[in-house]
Amino acid sequence: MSDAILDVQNLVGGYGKMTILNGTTFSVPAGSITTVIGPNGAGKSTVFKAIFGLLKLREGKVTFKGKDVTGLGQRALLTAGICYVPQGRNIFPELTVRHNIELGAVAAGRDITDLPARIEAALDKFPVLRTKAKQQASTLSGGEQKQLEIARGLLLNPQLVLIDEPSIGLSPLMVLQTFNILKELRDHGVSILMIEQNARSALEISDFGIVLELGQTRLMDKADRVLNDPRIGQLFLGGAMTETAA
Amino acid sequence: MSNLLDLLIAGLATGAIYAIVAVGFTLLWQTSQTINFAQGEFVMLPAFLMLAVMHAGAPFWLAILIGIALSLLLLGLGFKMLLVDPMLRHGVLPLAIATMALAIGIKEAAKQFWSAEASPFPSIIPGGDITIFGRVVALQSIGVLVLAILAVLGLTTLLNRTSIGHQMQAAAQNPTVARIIGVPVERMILLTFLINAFLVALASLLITPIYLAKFSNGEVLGQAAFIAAIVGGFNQVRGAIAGGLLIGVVDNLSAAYVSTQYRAAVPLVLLIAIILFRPQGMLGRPEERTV
Amino acid sequence: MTAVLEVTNIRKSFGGIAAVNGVSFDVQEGEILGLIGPNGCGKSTLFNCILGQLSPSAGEVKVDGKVVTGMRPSELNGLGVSRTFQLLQVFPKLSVRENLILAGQEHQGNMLSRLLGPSDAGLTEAANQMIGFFKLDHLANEPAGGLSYGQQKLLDAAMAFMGGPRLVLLDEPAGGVNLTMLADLKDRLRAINQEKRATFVVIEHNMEFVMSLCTRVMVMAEGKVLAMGRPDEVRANPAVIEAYLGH
Amino acid sequence: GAPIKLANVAELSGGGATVGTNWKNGIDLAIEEINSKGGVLGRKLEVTHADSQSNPGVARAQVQKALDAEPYVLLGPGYSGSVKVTAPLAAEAGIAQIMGGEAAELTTAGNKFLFRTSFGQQSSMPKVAKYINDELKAKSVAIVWVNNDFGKGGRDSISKEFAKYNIKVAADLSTEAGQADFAADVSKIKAAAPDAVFVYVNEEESARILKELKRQGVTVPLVGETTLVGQKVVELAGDAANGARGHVGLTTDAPVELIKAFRDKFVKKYNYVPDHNGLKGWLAIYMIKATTEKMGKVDSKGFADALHGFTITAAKEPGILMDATFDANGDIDRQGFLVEIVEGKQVVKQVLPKLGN
Amino acid sequence: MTAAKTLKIGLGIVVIAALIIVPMNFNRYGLFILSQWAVMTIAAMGLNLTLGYAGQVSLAQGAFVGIGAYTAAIMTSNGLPLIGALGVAIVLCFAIGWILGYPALRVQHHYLAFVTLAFSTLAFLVFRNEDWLTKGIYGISNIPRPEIFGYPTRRPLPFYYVCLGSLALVSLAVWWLIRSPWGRAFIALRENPVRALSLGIDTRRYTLMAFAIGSALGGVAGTLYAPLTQYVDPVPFHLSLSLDLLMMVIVGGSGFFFGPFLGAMIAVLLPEWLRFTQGYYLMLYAIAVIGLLIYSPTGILGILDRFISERRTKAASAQRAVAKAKLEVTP
Ligand SMILES: Nc1ncnc2c1ncn2[C@@H]1O[C@H](COP(=O)(O)OP(=O)(O)OP(=O)(O)O)[C@@H](O)[C@H]1O
Ligand SMILES: Nc1ncnc2c1ncn2[C@@H]1O[C@H](COP(=O)(O)OP(=O)(O)OP(=O)(O)O)[C@@H](O)[C@H]1O
Ligand SMILES: [Mg+2]
Ligand SMILES: [Mg+2]
Repeated sequence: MSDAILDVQNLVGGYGKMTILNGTTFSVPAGSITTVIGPNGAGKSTVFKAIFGLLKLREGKVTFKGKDVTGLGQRALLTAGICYVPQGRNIFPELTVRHNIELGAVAAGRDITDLPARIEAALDKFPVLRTKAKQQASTLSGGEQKQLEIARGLLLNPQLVLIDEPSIGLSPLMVLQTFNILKELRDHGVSILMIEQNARSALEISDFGIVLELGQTRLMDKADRVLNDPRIGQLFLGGAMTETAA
Repeated sequence: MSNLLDLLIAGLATGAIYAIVAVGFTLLWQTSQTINFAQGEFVMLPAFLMLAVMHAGAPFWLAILIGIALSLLLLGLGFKMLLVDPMLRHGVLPLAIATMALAIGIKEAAKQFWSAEASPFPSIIPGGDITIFGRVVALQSIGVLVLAILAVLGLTTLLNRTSIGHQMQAAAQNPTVARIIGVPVERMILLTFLINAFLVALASLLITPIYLAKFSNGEVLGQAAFIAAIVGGFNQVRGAIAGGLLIGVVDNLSAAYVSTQYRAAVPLVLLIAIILFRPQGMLGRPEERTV
Repeated sequence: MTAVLEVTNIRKSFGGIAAVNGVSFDVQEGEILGLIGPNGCGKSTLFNCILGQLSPSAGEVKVDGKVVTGMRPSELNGLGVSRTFQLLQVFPKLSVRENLILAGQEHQGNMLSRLLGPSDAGLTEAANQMIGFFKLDHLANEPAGGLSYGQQKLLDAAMAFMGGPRLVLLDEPAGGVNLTMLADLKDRLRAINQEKRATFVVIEHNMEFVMSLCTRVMVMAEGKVLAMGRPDEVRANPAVIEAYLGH
Repeated sequence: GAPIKLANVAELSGGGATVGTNWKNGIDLAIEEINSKGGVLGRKLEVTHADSQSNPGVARAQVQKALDAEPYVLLGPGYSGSVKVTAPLAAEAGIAQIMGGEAAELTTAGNKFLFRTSFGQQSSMPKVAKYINDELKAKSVAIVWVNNDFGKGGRDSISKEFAKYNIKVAADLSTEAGQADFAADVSKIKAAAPDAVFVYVNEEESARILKELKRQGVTVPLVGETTLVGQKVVELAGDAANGARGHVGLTTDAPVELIKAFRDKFVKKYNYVPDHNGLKGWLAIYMIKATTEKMGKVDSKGFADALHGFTITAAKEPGILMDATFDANGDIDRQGFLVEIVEGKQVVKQVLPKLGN
Repeated sequence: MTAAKTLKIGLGIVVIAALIIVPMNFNRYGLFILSQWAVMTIAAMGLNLTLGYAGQVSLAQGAFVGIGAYTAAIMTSNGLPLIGALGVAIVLCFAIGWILGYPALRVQHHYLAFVTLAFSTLAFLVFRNEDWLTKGIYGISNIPRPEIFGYPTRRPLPFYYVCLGSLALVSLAVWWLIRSPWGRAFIALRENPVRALSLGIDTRRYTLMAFAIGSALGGVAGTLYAPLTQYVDPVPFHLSLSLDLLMMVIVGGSGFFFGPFLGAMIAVLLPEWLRFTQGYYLMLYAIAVIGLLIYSPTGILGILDRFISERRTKAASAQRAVAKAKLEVTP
């Protein structure tokens, strides 16, 4: 337990009167990549929202580095070292690409002195953003917008990255590249909690896997064990696909 | 020909007044995606606050300071907490309607607690005229124009060149995401409305000597400014200047050369053409890509 | 076989930069054409030009031999062409079932008969079947805005089939969809393809999905066609590996 | 005895709020004074005020409500349009209506229950036209009027009179209530080069147009009505008002002691100088008082008859301020004045006597 | 479900019966106000169609009421029957509304608000300036009230029934319209026009239809307004009427069938109830409207809607619980 950077205990909550999380419990070992998989509508994104203070919980506790962070504001969580890249499209359409990225650092206020350097580094990781830095963000293609979001999310050098389905809309090459970035972050000691439907590729680079269903943790284990569990494969990894894909 | 020049100058003078009120519309849109139909009343009210303070015996300068402070408190903080907070999430219309009701409320209150009569209001700019190129121009008009230009320059710099400005725009364009990346959305919105409250207090100070303090001033002003903001470009603060001046000038020219009876309509019809031709307004930015 | 869709030399530029730069291809009846390419290479823009959402700077589009360039999307849909979008595009306040009925209703009768006829345009049954297939039963009466990302994506795809289309253009139907569900989706597409002789063009970044579903694959890069061929050919093409697949 | 119930329906909000508020304040002031002196025939007066929002539809509803409560006399409204829509209701109920409208046609329709508190335009405009013709010897005149029922009525009446004198209308300029910018209108006047300008707009707009006329250097005589030469205009326009002249039927600036006293009372209570609508409201109440005392009883049905052809003298009823006679149509006849603004002060140039006595 | 349905129907019958019976011993004022409520409800229903369902902002609904009112005033004071005026008004407003819809194909939101605002101003100026047709600022007085099947409606009560009957007919028609596929297409227009277009929904035609039908209902309201007040002048049809109607739609609950009924009630009746506060009544009215919107930004029916959807999510929650229970026994 002591090596868990994030610990989620018995979360209960949902939208309005509807309960989505039914006592979700898991933990994220420090310095690992942990991937959450599960059917559509299992409550994966909802868990992330709950961790990041965007959903009022009825019960449960979220602990980050041993400290209770349940219900903290986003600014506090960001300064504590957690960042969150949500699912879907999350840009400021009428600002330029560069300004969009810059905004990733506002939570730190004036503490960041090397902002220009960090932005340069981000643009190096995602070169397409550099060529479009002065364009309005709404003109980016779907995949480019996702890259923008990831770059923005990493600007604060977080200790824990919550990232919700980064691969949606990214080309295979970009998925590889993004996963490489995540691996690199892990190698520098950053912990990553990721949701992926592109589960095979994700689990391959992960240390741990979590299976979530109906708002509950069905399984938490080493990533390769999850990947090779025949029942999990049948139920959640599209068992049939493996044959045709080969 | 000389006649035309007179009309142009007069039109610019009136246009400057519209412009300074219109700035508020564009500011609120760009930084909170709200429309305040009580903007005209917001400009009407601070003058009454200042008059009330003067009535209580304070000197003019003190009345101005207290007026601005009250305006920040009522039209900035109060407005934000009471109306904007509960309604912002629900889109433009509920708040727009609430501000229509607010406009009625402010107007009636001014009438009830002050009077239905117009009252003269002292000017911080000397009341005289100056002659430029042989034309007589009221100093007050020049003051209004200068303030309008300064406000637009200042706000444009703030919004486009500073981090605070970007945060304000981010909070408006996508509040949830703004929150996620740590923008203090609440504070940004408050700042927006405080700036607006400060602006209307200044505008009130400059316009009221020309318009006289009267409870109904807001109607004409608010409507003209709303139109000016749209024609200029709703999503760009600088559009307010262009729109305001254009309306002022077109209004005068059409009254002189087309019809006084249809004076109110001629500019509108002309401007519809502009809007249909350039749906984003003269200086506005096209709205985002949709697919 | 006849070409359902013929695209000739389509160009589209934004402020001088060509997003689509002279793309030509055709799709035969009953084909499932995959469309892949790096981010920002112009796939979605190409779709939008074909479907009248954007007007192309140059080029021509034919559906069933008829020139449709410049037609509005609704007219094209009337000709049996339907689509999905890359970003979620459902009607958030309508229920799942209402979304589906809406998607099919313009293909029932005419304006007047729709006004005077039954409220559901006779589509409740068809909508329920679609709901059953996509496993959205428990959500049928929920507003679509409250669905999870993957569920909305499925609904979006389901909507494209409600009108009984001849030609369907799907922009990343698999993004965010659970793998098990995805296998079902693939079967469904195949079934519709074979039973209804419907033709597909599918943009997708999920290679397993594309390679196992499509009969032909077209690769775009920087607004142009880079390669076109059978899935295995394309997959082995070094230029494609370089630009798109990586190693 | 039980209080006498009156009902007032007036423009307390909307475009006519200034008109209606003055009227209401005048009424309240008069009633307060009368009641403090024991009321009418020993009974107190009591009034209910209803707001027509300056909208004829609302006025109709409120008058209906007022009539349902069977008042002694109905007061208001001030806008001629609202009077037109409500007068048939009062007539049907047989209740006298004392109103503020000035449109000529109100009293020509044969309504036996409608009474004015001021000159209708049909009696004031001939005097102005005569002055322009006889004294100013103008051959062409520019007319500036506010485009509502008040302004349009005045413009129509005076145009008719000008036609009689063969005076040419050099420019016919409609303006909007609340208009702030008169540059275009004044430049049109300049272009038309008339011998005189007739200005028929509300006080605030009068002040603004006077300033603009001065700025653009128009020097021909400016003639108007109460709304051009009132104290309010002088206060707002400053020296731009100098030289403006006009016919004043009813003004708080009239050189009459009783009127000055009224004005002082009003200012003391409400803190501002009333316009003629304040006077009208006041007079309406004293008309009721005088008529009722003449009848010797509170008789709603007989009221209209008693007021027709009745002359109220200031000697007997000081509240009426100046002698006034009401004819069979409900029109009022009274002394009038021609005044000019000289160095910020109204100077009476001519006293226009009552028509019939 | 069926219990709820019978309750609803029962409630409906009670309300309708009350609307017919209770006013029988109202005085003229009460009847006038109620008639006004019915007329404004019709106009607001039109706007609710355009704005609430189809999502097209219009600040011109008051102008259409004006066009209807003037049509009725001019025709009936020239001896033509009101029913004829009604027909002319509907056709006229439908056609003008259709044309006014064209800008909506190019611009949206505040730009559309501006275009319709301009139209509203223009209409007012035409009413005021074209003396030969409208008698200008003096207005048209002594507008007769109609005979219905040879039965005169000059008295307030019969005319109230005319207004109420018209409201009933209009309600039925609108109810049919919005539950037809057209209604769904209107909502699609509001929620996501881009997607709607790709589903074959001719957004152009539906936009124009939404404007035209909404405007025609404004015209219907106008043809009743003229004989109700028996006097028509330009002032009531100023922009402020359009704004009032907008307020009714939003306050009642935009996009809800019964929204306009409640909104018109608030806008017409509430100020009347508050009149006892004299000079403060409009202020209090404004505060009440603001308070209501603060409490429920989606309007009065938004409160009800919240309640209903809460019950619905409870049901959905139960379904989930069942699924979960299954899951726990199967593994
Ligand atoms: N805003 C919302 N309002 C109401 N219900 C919601 C909302 N968002 C999600 N839900 C419901 O909560 C459940 C879980 O949603 P969530 O987004 O967490 O799923 P998920 O596991 O992330 O699925 P996916 O893989 O499709 O993204 C779904 O059944 C969905 O219907
Ligand atoms: N409205 C616009 N203004 C300017 N540039 C645009 C606009 N729309 C698209 N672009 C540019 O055109 C290019 C092609 O975009 P498109 O969306 O077609 O890419 P895509 O192939 O679909 O990419 P992805 O796989 O990421 O979805 C991108 O570089 C994008 O930035
Ligand atoms: Mg999700
Ligand atoms: Mg794309």
